[in-house]
Amino acid sequence: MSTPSDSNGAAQAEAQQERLEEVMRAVEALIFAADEPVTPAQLGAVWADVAGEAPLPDAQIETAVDRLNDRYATDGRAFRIHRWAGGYRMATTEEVAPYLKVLFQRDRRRRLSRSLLETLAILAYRQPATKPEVDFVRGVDSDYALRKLCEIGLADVVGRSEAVGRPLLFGTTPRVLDAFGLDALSDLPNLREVEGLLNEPAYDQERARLLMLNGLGDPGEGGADAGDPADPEDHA
Amino acid sequence: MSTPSDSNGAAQAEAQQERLEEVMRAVEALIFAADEPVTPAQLGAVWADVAGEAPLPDAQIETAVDRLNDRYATDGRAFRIHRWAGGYRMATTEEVAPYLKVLFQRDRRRRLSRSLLETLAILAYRQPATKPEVDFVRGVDSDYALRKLCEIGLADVVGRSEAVGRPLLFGTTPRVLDAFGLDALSDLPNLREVEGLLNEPAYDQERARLLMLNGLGDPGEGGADAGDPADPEDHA
Amino acid sequence: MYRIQIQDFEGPLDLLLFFIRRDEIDVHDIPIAHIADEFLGYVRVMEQIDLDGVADFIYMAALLISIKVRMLLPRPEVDDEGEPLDPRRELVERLLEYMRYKEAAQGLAAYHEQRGDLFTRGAASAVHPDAAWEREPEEILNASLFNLIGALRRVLTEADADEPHHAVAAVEYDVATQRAFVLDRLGREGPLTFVALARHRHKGFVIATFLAVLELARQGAVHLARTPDASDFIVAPAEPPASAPGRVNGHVNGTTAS
Repeated sequence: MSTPSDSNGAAQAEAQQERLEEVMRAVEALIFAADEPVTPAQLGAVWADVAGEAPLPDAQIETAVDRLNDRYATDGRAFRIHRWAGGYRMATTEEVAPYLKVLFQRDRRRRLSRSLLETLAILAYRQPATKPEVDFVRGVDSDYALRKLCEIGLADVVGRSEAVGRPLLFGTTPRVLDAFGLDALSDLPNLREVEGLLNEPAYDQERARLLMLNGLGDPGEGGADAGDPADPEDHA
Repeated sequence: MSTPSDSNGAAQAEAQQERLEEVMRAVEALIFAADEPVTPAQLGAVWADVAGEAPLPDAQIETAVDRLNDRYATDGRAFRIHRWAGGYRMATTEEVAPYLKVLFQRDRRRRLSRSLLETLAILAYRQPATKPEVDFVRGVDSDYALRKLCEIGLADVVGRSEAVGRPLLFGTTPRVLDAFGLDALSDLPNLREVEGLLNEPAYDQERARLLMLNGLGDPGEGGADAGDPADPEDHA
Repeated sequence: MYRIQIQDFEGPLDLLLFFIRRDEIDVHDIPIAHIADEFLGYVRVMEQIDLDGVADFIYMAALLISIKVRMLLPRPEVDDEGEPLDPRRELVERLLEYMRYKEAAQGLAAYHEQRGDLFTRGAASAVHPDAAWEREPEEILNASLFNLIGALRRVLTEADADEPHHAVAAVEYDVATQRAFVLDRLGREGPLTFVALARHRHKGFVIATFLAVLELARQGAVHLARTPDASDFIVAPAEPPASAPGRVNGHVNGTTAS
């Protein structure tokens, strides 16, 4: 026989468990049905509206999402909930990517060219930035790249600089976060310090790789050139 | 001790079970990610392509889908796989419908239709503007769009024109700046900048000029224009 | 077939970085005269084939030359405090800054790649707007643009030597004709090196053929691959005829692509 207080505690625990299950169901359904990341605020507000309670605190939503992901993993589900762009979004796991690539024929999809990636990197780290600033860092005219980024919704005009001529300021859009699987731009690693870059083993590797391609510059005499980088003129 | 045939049978059963699990994972992922019903033929063909086998027979796909639905029910998932329009599609269960209704109601206002965006753009560049002016630039009746914009709080009546019939003058509200993340209307790209940003053959210069009669064409003087309540006809 | 995937150069800074890395140059002590000469060599070829973005390279070439000249001044320039100024300093700072963003761009590419393996619901609908996303021409080219330019430069230099300028006849070559010419020769002879295609020809012929090959490669009608010694590149039909299995006809100094 259980004492009254025992059964009371058990009943309470059961009620709590039931509530968590219901939160999980609501959160799962909302994240499943949305076609963009759903913010904790949105989820909490919807819950409040339907349950007639105060909005769910973010921590409870996070717990529900964590539990859902645990279950997906245990049950072998082919998707997980990710935290992207400040919200939650469901996406398939890496293991099933081969099937999806075949169905959607997207093996070559959504590759961004280097010029777009470079321009986007500059915007992401320095925003807001003007076109002249981007041009200067890249050493090339970035007209096309900026236009293309705006066109595909990864960049946007965010204002005007106070500098001479009042050039437009560009920045990245929230879509960047979703497209790159980031929760916030601050999740990007810091720009590396120059000294670190120069001492990087990968740098040496690339150097070795490039050395193999030696002679590319001037097929006729490339080998000799490369081996003798010193030029007396320079030290005059 | 198990006889060789016993362990053989067990190994075979295990292999079969593993295969079924993989089929389930593939089927689940494909149905999850598609935005329209996926036919058994499509699913079978994708499997064949990735696994390098013969296409999956429909019966096996049906088994996999049934098993998935069983698991969803047992595990309390908020969605099921339905057979619709000759294919499979995932949809949320009826129990969670109330949450989704609230989400989509809250969400709806966040997206501006094309006609609203067009009308808003005209107002932003050419304000204050009368309905006949907006109609003229868009080439269609903008009654609904103007009313809707006022309703959402992005546009407002700002006065009456001196023209015949003294039509109402519309303009944008400060909420527009907020919604587009701009400090001032003069931060909007001017004609030359828009041209540069769009750079598409479909871009109609005449229309653009019509739009920007207010003189936003020059970034140097941009600041004065937006707030300038002068009648656009003055500059025509 | 011997293939190597190397990246294109994004601009003059990228090309400079390439030289610096290839020659193991200390970034803080760049042999400007040597680099400027090599850089100019490329710019001249780029000008001839009228490549996009050549203006940025010309600007950089001018900058390199001005630095070179300043370094030859008998008395070094000094700053406000009388400290000697290294004319290369500003360029070096730009190069280093560019390196940082170049690395950041590679980081972004990795994130993008990873994210690309994760499919959200309704991902199929994203197939259509994909047209707005970039198609990378580099995916089709197995040799870099500078690879190609290197080969072009070699042929042009030869052509120059063979044909004194005053003898240049006003013969017009156009890309469409050269496309047909390239496809015809590949069809009959199988994979060929570019030098074999264009050797001893008029400069206009060489350039038009080069542009035709680029265009064919972009359309996937031919594959390009580097020769092992990197001094030339191989043009192969997209579907090589059975009669020429992987054999390269041309003067490749005994190297065969396998």
